[in-house]
Amino acid sequence: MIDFEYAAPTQLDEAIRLLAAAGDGTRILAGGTDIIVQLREGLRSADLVVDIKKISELTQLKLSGDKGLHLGASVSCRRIYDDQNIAASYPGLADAVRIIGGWQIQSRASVGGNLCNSSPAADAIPPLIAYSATAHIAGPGGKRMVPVEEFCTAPGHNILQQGELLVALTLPPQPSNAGSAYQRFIPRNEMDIAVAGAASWVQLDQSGERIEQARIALSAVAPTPVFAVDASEWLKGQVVSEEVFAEAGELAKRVASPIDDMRGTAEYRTHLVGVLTKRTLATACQRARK
Amino acid sequence: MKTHVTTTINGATVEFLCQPRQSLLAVLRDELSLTGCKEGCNNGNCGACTVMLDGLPVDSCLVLAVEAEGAEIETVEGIAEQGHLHPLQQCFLEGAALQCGICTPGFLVTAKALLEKNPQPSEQEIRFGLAGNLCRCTGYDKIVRAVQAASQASPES
Amino acid sequence: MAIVFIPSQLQKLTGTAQVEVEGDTVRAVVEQMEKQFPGIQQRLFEDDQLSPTLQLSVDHVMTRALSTSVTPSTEIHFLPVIGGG
Amino acid sequence: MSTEVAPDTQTPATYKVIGTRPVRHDSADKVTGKAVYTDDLHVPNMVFGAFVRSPHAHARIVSIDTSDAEKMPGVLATCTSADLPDPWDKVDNLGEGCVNYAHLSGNVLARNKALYKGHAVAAVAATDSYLAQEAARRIRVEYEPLPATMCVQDAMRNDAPLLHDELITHTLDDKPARPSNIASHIQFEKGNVDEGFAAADVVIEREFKTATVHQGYIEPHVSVALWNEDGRLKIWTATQGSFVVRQQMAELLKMPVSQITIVPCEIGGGFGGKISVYEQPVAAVLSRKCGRPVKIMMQRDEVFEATGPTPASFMRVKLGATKDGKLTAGKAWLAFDAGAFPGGVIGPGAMCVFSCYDLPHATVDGFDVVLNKPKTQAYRAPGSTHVAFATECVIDELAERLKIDPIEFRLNNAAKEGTRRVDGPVYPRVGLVECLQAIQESDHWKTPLTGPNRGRGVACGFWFNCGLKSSVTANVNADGTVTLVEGSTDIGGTRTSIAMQLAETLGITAEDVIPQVVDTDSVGFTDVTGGSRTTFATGLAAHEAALDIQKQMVEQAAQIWECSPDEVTVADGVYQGNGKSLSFKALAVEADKVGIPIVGRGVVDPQCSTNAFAVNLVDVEVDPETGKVTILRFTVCQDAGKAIHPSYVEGQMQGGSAQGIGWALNEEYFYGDDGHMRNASFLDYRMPTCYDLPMIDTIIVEVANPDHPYGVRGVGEVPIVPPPPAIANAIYRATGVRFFELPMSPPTVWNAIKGQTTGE
Repeated sequence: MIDFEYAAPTQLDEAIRLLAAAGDGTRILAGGTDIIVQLREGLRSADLVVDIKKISELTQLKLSGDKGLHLGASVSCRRIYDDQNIAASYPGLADAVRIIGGWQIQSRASVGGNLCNSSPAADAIPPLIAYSATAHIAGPGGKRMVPVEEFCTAPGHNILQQGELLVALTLPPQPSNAGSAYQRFIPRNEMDIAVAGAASWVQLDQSGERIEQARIALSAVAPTPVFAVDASEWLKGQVVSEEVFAEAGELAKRVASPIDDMRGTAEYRTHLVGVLTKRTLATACQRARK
Repeated sequence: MKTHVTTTINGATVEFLCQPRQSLLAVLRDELSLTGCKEGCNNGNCGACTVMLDGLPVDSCLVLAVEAEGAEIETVEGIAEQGHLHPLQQCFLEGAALQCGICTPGFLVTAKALLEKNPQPSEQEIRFGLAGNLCRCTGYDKIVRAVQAASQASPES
Repeated sequence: MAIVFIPSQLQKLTGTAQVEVEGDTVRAVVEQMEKQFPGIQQRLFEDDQLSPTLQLSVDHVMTRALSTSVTPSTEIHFLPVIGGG
Repeated sequence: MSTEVAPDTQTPATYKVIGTRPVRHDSADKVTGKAVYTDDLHVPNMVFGAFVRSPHAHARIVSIDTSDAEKMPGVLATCTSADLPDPWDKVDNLGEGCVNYAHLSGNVLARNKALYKGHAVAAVAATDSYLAQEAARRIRVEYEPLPATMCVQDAMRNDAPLLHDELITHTLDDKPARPSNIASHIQFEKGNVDEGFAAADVVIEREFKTATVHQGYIEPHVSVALWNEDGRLKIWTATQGSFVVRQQMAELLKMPVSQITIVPCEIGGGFGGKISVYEQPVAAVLSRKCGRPVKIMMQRDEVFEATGPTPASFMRVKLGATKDGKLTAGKAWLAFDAGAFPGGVIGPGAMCVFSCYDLPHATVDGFDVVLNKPKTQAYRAPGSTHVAFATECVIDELAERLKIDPIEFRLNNAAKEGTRRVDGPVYPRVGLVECLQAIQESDHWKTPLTGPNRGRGVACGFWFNCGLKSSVTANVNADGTVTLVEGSTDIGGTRTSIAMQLAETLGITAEDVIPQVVDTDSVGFTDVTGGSRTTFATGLAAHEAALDIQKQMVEQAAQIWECSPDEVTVADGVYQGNGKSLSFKALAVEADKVGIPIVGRGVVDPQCSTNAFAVNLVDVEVDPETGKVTILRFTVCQDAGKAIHPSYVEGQMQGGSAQGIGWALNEEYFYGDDGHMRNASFLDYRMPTCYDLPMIDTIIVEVANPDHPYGVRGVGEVPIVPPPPAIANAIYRATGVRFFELPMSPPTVWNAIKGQTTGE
């Protein structure tokens, strides 16, 4: 590993200045659980590493009834699920951050980092998409907001331009009759990369028997995490039942275009999309009724 | 070019110079002679290098040493106090919860953090909490039992 | 004298699976076998010693020592060497 | 309670130390981070080495240009195979299997051809490890890629690319005329197999495949070498056997053993994988060339790609039985992958395939096959896990077909004292029957398993265990304690289990023994910590040393008490004579004042297998939608002969079981079409975590080994053997599908379940 320079700005402006001034050898360090491995293994290189954990805007974690969840880009997984109100309000997100690596990884890894690393198999991205989360980006040209489902563009690539930085993610406030869940399939029970993952978010009607809104997102089955739009649309107005969940799973499979690799065959991954969609819908509906 | 870092390790202020590319693990072991944390995989998958960083267990191979500026670090060397083993250490000994011993420091650091957060964990909570630490010798049975024994021995219970 | 269990791959030399052979030690037994079944010794030995890929089972003892003494009831087997983890 | 000692087999409780559970002597070091492992060493003026490794699975090495690297400031030396003496084509016995030094040298640094991805081609030493890695990248190697062969069946074909142009199959039969990738063919025959199958009412034949797996020790291979100006070489290293490292170094570097000292540091796991040398000779040569101590530590991907995993295999096993449940005949055809050089573990595999059963008629053919993967090595009961998977699955199917309870069927046919093995020898007293009976008596067996998608499986396993050479000396101290000096690397607490045998014999406590593992200059020759031999053989040496001490103590007592040694008696550590009586400790204090120092000596070379059997009972649940298998309950029963320190015996049983479970369910080398391992990390080579396993219940059976004063058998290896077939048999009962391939990973299980429901 070639040595690099290290900077830990405390102001957002300063960080943007640093990022904009440097060349494409600049890497952002949040939890470091991906970037340090990538630098060590020569998958990426760096002249300058900018540590963003000392910028206060990026470490904010705030839950409010009217604004929803504000999640600073460098907030660790651990802080999210340790906050019982947040974990209760956004259980689908809590499901994901509890299983990203072991405890040691969760102490450092951030949801923002998980998004910016833009792995197709990222665990935190499907729940963000399911929750209709927004990415808040700052750069030399000012700030912009992008829906999370439009953030990733290819494995390891995203819409961030030179000098831009993810500042925060916001998740809309959750009505009481909404529920969500994330599940991934891995051969072990921990410490693994998803073979396939699915997040489901639903909002039920007053009776709790009918689905008013639904959003399903998938990981590890396409070049980026994907929003299963047809399955999500179809669920609107459906009565909660195992058959409906299974049918939604079948529809979700249509957006899967996985590859064969050491983690699973395309056929197996596509099949898992159906299973995980069905299972996460069931959990999401159950949670929505509580 | 080396960076000057001031940090607290096991309660004492420590200063060191490091290259930005050096991991906290490398500095603890190579510069500060705190060789209790071990390198098993150097990419965050085995937990042998676990230390406490600002109150949370981390894989020190996935922390840059420069990030330790102003931080509080605890290592396995800091678990026993004034010549007395911590109850967890004692339970590891009495319960034969180690064989080759290379993973033991990492397990102790994580287990101590677990018991401080959750003094009476269930077996599944222990297993989930320790899933980031690999052991190849014991099959984990005696490690889990040692943590259970320590949780029963702790004053909180 | 000893009872030698002939490895199956050498039985075309001996025609049988077991032979009783004169000799007080394993070496003497093998040398005697060679007289009866010419060519057998070179399959078992290398540089006048037991082939390094082989070991002996002499009754219950696993050994490579050709000096091991034998009695008329002794069984000699030629086996591959084994390692352990 | 996780542990029971099966009551019928318990030896009378006449021991004071043996069978107790003292805290191990090195434990305070190991729970405080003070224990010194090799990578913890910082030898003054030390520099760092790094390897250049082949990016190709098979390639001719056209040229190696080290000049750019050598020009870098801070780079001190480079090394290629040209720096190693010309190897001799000499096959040597390392106590634990044999090695051909030409092959070993060629594995340490490739000569002419790189034979697998990751094969070391060159190395460099520099003042820091980052610089060494950068310099390694600047060493330019020109390769001419060659077609690679990656699986046993392909490598055995006549038209397969040859790894070694002159490799002629080693066999006792007529040698073939042409070279091939088949390094050896061994064969056993017992009775008349055709007659045996003719007498059977049911015959089942199945084909099995298992994947390459790694021992997975957490500590990477690491060594520090110091080649001094006086020509002496000192190596600190993580090894299972310091004397065997010395022997390999002497042969590879063509220097006398007396010029080499090996210092065994604490070792972070081995399981058979830390016996062969890898980085040690390279660190030595680099040290010679730069005049400074050189440390080389492998990265985890190097450990996976370039050390010695255990073979993949292809096996066919056929068994026949009569209606009343008696096995009549067995036939096995086994091909194991040796990796890039001959000398895999086919020998013991072939010897173990039917070792649990009394088979009147059988043939076994075993093939050692070279291909473009790293040279395989032992892994805990090497070869036996593979073949047990095959045999125990067929046994289970036979029992089912015959409608006989799987344990009863095994009991009907179990090997016992007097059973002639298929490879020839007859078993002495062994404990398989007792293990099966103990499982039948267990709470686990008596508790029915209920619920959908669940199944229970059983399987047996065997491993020889070996004796081999061990030396100890024991010095009686002025305070009546004893310092025990030994050469056996302690991986799982053997310092203590050996010290306990010395203590028992002398009538002192385990705490009064101070065991020390020392370097090769400080103790007599001792074979590796492997083959489940250490507690047995080095324990035997400690027993001998204790008897030697006792004899000298008697003489000193006689001197002190002014009587003849014949008048001194010893019982329970109390010496009596001439009306006087002193404990061992008190007598040692007195003897120190008047007599010559008391030093005991124990040297042994027991030449016997201690014959270990284990039986597993396992309950699983299979998720029919994903194929994922959860282990619900796991019991391992094993004949320990005598459990010196029961906690350590349980620890071996539990650790071996966990490795067997990993092998069964998820562990495998996943190769791409280019011959590259795709999962060379602990993330993707999926060893079980804490969260993947249940408690592992143990039942220790004690059928005393007649060849040891305390009845010890080895315990370390056999527990890895039965888990794969036990789990396969359990999955069958949960799903109705038989599995013939390891690992039984979720996609494989799902595919099979799907195939069953769709009739594929």
